[in-house]
Amino acid sequence: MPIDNYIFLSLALFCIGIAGVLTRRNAIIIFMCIELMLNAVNLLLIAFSKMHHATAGAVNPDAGINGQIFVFFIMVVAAAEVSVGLAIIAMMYRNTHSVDINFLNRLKH
Amino acid sequence: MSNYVYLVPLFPLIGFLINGLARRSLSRSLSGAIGTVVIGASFVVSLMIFFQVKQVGFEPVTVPVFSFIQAGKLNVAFAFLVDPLSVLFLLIITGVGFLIHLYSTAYMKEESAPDFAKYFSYLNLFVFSMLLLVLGSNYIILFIGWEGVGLCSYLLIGYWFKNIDYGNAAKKAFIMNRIGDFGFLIAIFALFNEFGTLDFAEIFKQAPTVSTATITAITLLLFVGATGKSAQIPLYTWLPDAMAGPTPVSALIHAATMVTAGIYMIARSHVLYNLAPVSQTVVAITGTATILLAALIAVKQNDIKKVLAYSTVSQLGYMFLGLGVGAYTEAVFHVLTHAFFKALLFLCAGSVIHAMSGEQDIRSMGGLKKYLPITHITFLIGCLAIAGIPPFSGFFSKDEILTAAYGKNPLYYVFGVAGAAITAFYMFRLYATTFLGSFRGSEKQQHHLHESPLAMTLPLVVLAFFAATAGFLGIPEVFAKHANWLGQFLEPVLAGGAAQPESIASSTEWLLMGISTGLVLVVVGYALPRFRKHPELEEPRGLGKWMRDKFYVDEIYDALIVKPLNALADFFNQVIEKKVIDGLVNGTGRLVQYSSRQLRYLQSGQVGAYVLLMVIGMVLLFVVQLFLRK
Amino acid sequence: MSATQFLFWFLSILALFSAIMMVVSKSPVHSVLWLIVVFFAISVHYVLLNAQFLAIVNLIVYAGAIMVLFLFVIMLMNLNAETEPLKNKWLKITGVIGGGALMLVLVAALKDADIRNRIAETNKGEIGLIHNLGMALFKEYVIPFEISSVLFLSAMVGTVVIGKKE
Amino acid sequence: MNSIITSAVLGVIMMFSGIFLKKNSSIVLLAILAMVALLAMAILEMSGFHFFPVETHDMLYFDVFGMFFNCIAFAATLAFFLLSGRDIAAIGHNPGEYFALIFFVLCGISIASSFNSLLMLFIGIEIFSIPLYILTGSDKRNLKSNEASLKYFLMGAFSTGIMLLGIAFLYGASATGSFFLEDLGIGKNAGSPMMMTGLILLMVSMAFKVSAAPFHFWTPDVYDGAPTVVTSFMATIVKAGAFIAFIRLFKDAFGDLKHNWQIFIAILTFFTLFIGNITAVFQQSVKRMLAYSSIAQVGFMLFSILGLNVMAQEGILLYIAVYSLATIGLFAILTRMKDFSFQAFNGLARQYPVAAFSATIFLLSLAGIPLTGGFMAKYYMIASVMETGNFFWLVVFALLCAAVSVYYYFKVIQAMYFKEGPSQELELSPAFNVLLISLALLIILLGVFPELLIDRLHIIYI
Amino acid sequence: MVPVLLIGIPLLAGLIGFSLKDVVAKSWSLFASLLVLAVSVTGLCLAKNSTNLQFSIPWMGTLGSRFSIGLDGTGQILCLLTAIAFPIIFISTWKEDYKKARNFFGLMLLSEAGLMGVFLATDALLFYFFWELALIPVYFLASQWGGEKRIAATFKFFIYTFLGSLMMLVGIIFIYWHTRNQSFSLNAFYQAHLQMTNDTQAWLFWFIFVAFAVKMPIFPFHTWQPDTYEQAPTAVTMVLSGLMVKMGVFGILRWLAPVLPVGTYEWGDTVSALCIIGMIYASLIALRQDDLKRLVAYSSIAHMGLMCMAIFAINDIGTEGVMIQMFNHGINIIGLWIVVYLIEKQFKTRKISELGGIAAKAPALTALFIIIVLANIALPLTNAFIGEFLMFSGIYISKATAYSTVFVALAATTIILSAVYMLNMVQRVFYGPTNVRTENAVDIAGYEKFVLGLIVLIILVVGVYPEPLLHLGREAVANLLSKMYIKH
Repeated sequence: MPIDNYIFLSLALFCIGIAGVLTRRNAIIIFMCIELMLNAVNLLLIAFSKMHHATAGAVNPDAGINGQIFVFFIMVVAAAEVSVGLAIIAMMYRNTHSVDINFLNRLKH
Repeated sequence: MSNYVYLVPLFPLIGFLINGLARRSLSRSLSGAIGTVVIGASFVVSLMIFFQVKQVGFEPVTVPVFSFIQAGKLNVAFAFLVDPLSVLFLLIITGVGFLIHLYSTAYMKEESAPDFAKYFSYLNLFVFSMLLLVLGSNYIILFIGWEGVGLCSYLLIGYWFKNIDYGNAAKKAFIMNRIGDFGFLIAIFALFNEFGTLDFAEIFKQAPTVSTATITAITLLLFVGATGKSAQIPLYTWLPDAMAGPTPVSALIHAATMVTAGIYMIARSHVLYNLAPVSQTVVAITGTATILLAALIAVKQNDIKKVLAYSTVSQLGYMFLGLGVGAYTEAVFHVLTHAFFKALLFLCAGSVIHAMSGEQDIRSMGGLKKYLPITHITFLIGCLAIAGIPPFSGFFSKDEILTAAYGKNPLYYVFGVAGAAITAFYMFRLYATTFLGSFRGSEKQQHHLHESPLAMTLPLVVLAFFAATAGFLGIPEVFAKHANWLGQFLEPVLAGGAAQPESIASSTEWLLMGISTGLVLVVVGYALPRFRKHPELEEPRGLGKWMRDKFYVDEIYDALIVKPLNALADFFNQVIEKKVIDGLVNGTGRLVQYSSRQLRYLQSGQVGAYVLLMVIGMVLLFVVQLFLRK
Repeated sequence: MSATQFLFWFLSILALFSAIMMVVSKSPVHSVLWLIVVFFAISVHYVLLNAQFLAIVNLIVYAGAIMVLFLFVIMLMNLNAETEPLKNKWLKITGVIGGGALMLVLVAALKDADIRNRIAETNKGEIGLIHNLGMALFKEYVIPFEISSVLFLSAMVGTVVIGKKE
Repeated sequence: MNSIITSAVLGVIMMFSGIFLKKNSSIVLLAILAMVALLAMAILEMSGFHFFPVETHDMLYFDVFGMFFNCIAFAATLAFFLLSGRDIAAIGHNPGEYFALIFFVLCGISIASSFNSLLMLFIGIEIFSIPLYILTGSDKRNLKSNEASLKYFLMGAFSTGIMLLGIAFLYGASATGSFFLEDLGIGKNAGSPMMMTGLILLMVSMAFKVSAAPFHFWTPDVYDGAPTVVTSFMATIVKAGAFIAFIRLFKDAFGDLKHNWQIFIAILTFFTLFIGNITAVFQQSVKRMLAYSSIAQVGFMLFSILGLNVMAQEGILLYIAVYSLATIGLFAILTRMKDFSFQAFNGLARQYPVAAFSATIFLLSLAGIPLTGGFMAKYYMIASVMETGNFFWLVVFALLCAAVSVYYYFKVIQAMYFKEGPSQELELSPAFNVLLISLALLIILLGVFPELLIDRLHIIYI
Repeated sequence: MVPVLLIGIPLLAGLIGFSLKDVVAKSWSLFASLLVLAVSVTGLCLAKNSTNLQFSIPWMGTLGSRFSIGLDGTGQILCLLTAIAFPIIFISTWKEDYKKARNFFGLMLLSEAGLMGVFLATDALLFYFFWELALIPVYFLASQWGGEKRIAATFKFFIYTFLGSLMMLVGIIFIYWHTRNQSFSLNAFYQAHLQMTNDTQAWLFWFIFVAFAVKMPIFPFHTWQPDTYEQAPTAVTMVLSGLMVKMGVFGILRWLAPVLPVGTYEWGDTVSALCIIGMIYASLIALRQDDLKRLVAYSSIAHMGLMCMAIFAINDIGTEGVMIQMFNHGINIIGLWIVVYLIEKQFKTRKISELGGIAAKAPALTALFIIIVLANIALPLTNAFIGEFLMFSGIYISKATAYSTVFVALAATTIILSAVYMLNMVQRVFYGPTNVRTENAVDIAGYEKFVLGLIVLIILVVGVYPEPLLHLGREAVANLLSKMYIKH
């Protein structure tokens, strides 16, 4: 599969994620959009990993494996982030009974 | 001689220092004595120098005192130049100065002791400055004296500083002089630029090598300086106002000495003027115009000192006319005779004012002849001298100038004679109104009338003597061959510059003299009886009003220069400074504050907006990247 | 069109469609479900690229654990379409334009990329298998692996700090 | 490795301290001792004592620059603990955990100062970001703190996404498919569109972390909302850590491609200076003003990336040291005040001359007045860029902005010295005063003899 | 050792001063300033023995900067001026009661140290440091002890000068990178222009010039000055106008004209034009001022314009004029400020319109003041005449500009204008009848007479026999000019 298919697919997913962040006010949905962005990156990384493997696999059987390892770490970090993020959102909900990010705007200017 | 020439200015300086610093502890008589004696000492030393200079075969000497300014090729020595011209002025200054100091000891009696000492210290400082002026061997020393006399004039005009008008007159004198100095200074810079030195001797030696245009510019600038100091058009208006000072000051500074500084300076620079015919013409025309303008104004003045002041301006005009036509010796001669008769006239006026308890308006005088006999006689001699009636001194000097002027251009002569006639007219108007007829002042004044003390009358007598006889120092060639002592004396300095009387036939000269003398006598004959019987007491009308109001020159200056300048200053102060420049500076500050207020609305507090701005930022960066790749 | 190609296009369209649906769904629960669909599609992509381990992890960790966590929180807060806060229409448009513009410039930036014609190999290559990944992870990548523990530790402490009742 | 492991272990220790130590003061004391130990470890590491000989497989690379930075950061943290330890413990009910989180942050910073692979960069940055999300929200009852935390978290996660996309592109564009810094900027793809895309994306995310405009929007709100002590920490040490990662990344990975990306850094610098300085002018709260000023300071720090020469590296360390010390000192005073408005500072000099004097030195240093360290720091930044001969316009612009910055810094000085205000009760212990004044003197010392700090580095580079 | 003492004594004394009791601070600072004066005079005597006048130790070696200071001809006159000025300032304001006097005097001494440093530094970075060290204490002095609107006024001053000095910093760094061995030393700077194109020098000129122009100040960078002078306490105003403005002239003389000779030639006409505009402009504004302090401030702008202009004449006469005039103007304007201070102290007003007739009540004050005023309008036999005459001559014969005649003609109009506004002021303040405010005026006390008398003495001595002072600068001027004559 040509790599640019993956590139543009990932970009599309990524930008949908960004558009989601921009258009939604629900903190949880925004967070999910960010997760979508991360997944787009993951897909791109794995595609690149296989691309590099296709190029250099003959010389080095492990070529490209680092991309997949990176994805693994992204998932690890994402998991940690989710736990913290949801805790923060929950805390906010506890205080305000809302997950609207615009509900809180004491801090401005 | 080089050993003691410095004593001449030193004595007055010492007098100034003693009187100035110890004025609180000196009694009146002591400070008066100090002030007078130092001038007398100077006079004695000057006389000694004079006799040396007079000897045959004398060469001008430069006496260095110390090195004054040294920077690059500018090397100004504090040095004195002794030659016939400077010595002649030394004698006038110290001689007349001594008499006036003496006169002052009596005239200023009513001042408190410190003020009295202050007065004498100023007077001494003036003499010191004036001596520097004429002794200086280069333009810097000349300029030091030049400014120094201006300062003393300022201080003395404003001597009675509590009167705002007197202060204003002092200020006006100083500033008018400064305007002249502006030209003088630039002339000095130009001289230095052209010759690389400011020494008279050096400059005059090199002068012929410089282009006429340059010399013309320099001489015109020097003349600007001279018009300031010597009260010529257009800078003459300060001199009549300067009469605010004590009368002896008017006699010394504003008649006999300081105002002739301009004549001295031009005579000193005559080598340059000879090379610049255009400048000479300008000088002559200015002089002629001043003669007529000042004389006309004097006709309608009622303040005794004002009349004399305008007459001074007018007489100075004669001297400039002389300078302008190249008759330097004659101009200096007129300086000499004028010093005597004008100092005399002023001192007489002082005596009158003294007797009249400060009254200066001639309309309140009249018939003083019987109360002030000495003053009356001496004043009359002064009038005769200034009117140019033979054989009084004024006749010789004035006629020599007029003759020389005729040689240059008969028009000068015509105007000069007209001026002489007007001079005779107003002087005798003054004389008749003051001394003849009947007394018109108040009872109290009449009761108080008395002849002045000896200290005042003695100088009058001495001056009257010289005013009557000084003319014989420079008898024109037509009277007697080689009788012109002054011309011979000044020959080494002013040689080559002297007018060419030879070009005029002696018969013409006789005729010219006759015309002017006759005209003057006719005028005197008309004026004397007219003003004795009918002194002019009512307000003048028409042209007379214009003349009385000095042709509104002061008002014109005010409207043309002072007011616009003040308006410009106000505009700068109120608009440019506060609004434009400060406004720009503060505006920058305000702009920052304004941007700050606006920019902070970017910080809307909403995550969505923040992310959007970040995305826009990214997009922009990529756009830049795309452009860079292209 | 080979099966791989067909699958690729199908999965891509599915992923994009689900992603869009996730963004536009009114109800948060629907969003979560659409997102799970995206994750599934991506996981299948991983399988296509012969990265089985990550495909499985993606399913278990993302679609399973993480999304369930999301769902759980949403349920807990009782969020639904009605409680969804409304966003200004203009902001929505600008949001879409912003995302689109970014997409546009990125595509523009990448369209000249000289690696576009290179191939990402599908259905073959051993690197994505658990054995190889495991070897790499515990040999060369042991340091980051160990260090991630600090990350988890801090996340744990953080969650406790935030969540603890005072 | 000393710093990374020690800080992680100390973090764990602090985590459990709450169980054994009941009194806040003893926890603070423990934290200070731990910090001293950590600093000692860092210094020993720099002197060549590596206690943990771990094979890193090139994931980490410990050079003098990074180790030196660790020392500075730890020393600054020690000063922070000494001045504000009490206030950290007073944020909420979990003092031990707060300190633990701070140690984890330091662990992340140590990684960020020694990464040699984009993977470690990513992990390092996440390690110091996640605890910060928590610390920002640690004042749980305070809605401002909540809001700050949520904003910070959402935007931080978003920037992580950007960063990862950038890393992915860089990975794709690299010749052999590598995350090692030395492999990124070389090969036939160096400067290719994809690499540049990745580079810009990575740059954006780093700019976000160091709060460079126009990616700074979280900063004022988060700094304002977070508990003041946390702000102090975030604005100084954490920002410095992110900055070190930034400069390390661009120096080691893309140093040879300088000419391709300098213009972007220049653009960022321009906006950062402009927005930071101009917006600070109108702030009514000193705390928020300091937030903007921290953005403005980043503008100057970015010069080091623009210059990227010996002077830049020396200078940035000096800058970080001086800036951190001054800001920590200022925040320490601010923490003790109830009111953060400028008016609250009126007449402070009369009541608390020592604190006011120190604050003045701190502010003068931030404004870059000569004879304070702040001047030398700015000097290094400017000189390093001017050595390159480019971006002269930016230097001039920066100095114009510096003049603007004088305005808002001096507003505080004017309030303290030249205005009268009501008396207020601040708890400033003698020890606190001594610490403040020593910090101030240290800043002056660094202003007069900046080489005391950086000559070591200079010897190594030349 | 002398230069070290010149900086060290006021610096240390200032720092010690902060810890002294308020009552002794005044005497302490007077003592310290007298000590500095003694050292400075010693320095003059040692002028031949140059080893004692140079001092250099390593400092910021990696940056190419050394702590090198030296008392040479260029700085000597100004060091002397500074050393003389401070005791005079302290004595003349002896009776003034300052709140927190120790801080006041401590800061004053610090600013003295900064000034000395500026005049002594032979290293560009060090020069810059001292430049700011002189500024900052003055800012605090003016802001803390000044008049009503002091905060805004002095802050404007601070921002203005700070911005200027930042521009100078850019210039310094730029030159630094163009020196052969990356050094800040004065000599390296003098060589640096060899590695620069003429265009570079031309634009670089302005970066450095702005700092000096703000300090002097040159139109249109001057608006900080009247406000600051008005608001600052008089002692500080004296430091500002007597000494600190000289930093600008000195800076051009030593750090700009010889360093960027081509730039200096290139912009000479432009700067001169600005100076002339400023001179006439300031003189005219001075004409309409009612506040004594503002009047003196504007007159100072006019005088400084001439000095700046004379430097750009680039010849020995003009430059020597500048050297001596820096000293003279310092002395004269301090004298003016003292009188303004005495008037304000006694009559509680600085408004010219509210004064009058003081001469009758305070003849000593009047006499001394009039001499100072005369010096200020450059009457011959006062010190300023020497300086102004040399400067005008220098400008007139300048080969560096094609418009020298026009320049002199225009600039010399200020000779007239200065007489107008100064005499106006004298007349309205001292002459005329007394009014309610001034009728109970008393003459000045002994120590005030002493101070003013001292100033008058300096004025007259220098005016009559300027040779010693001229001699002091002669060699330095030749030296500076030799660096600037590369074009001709």
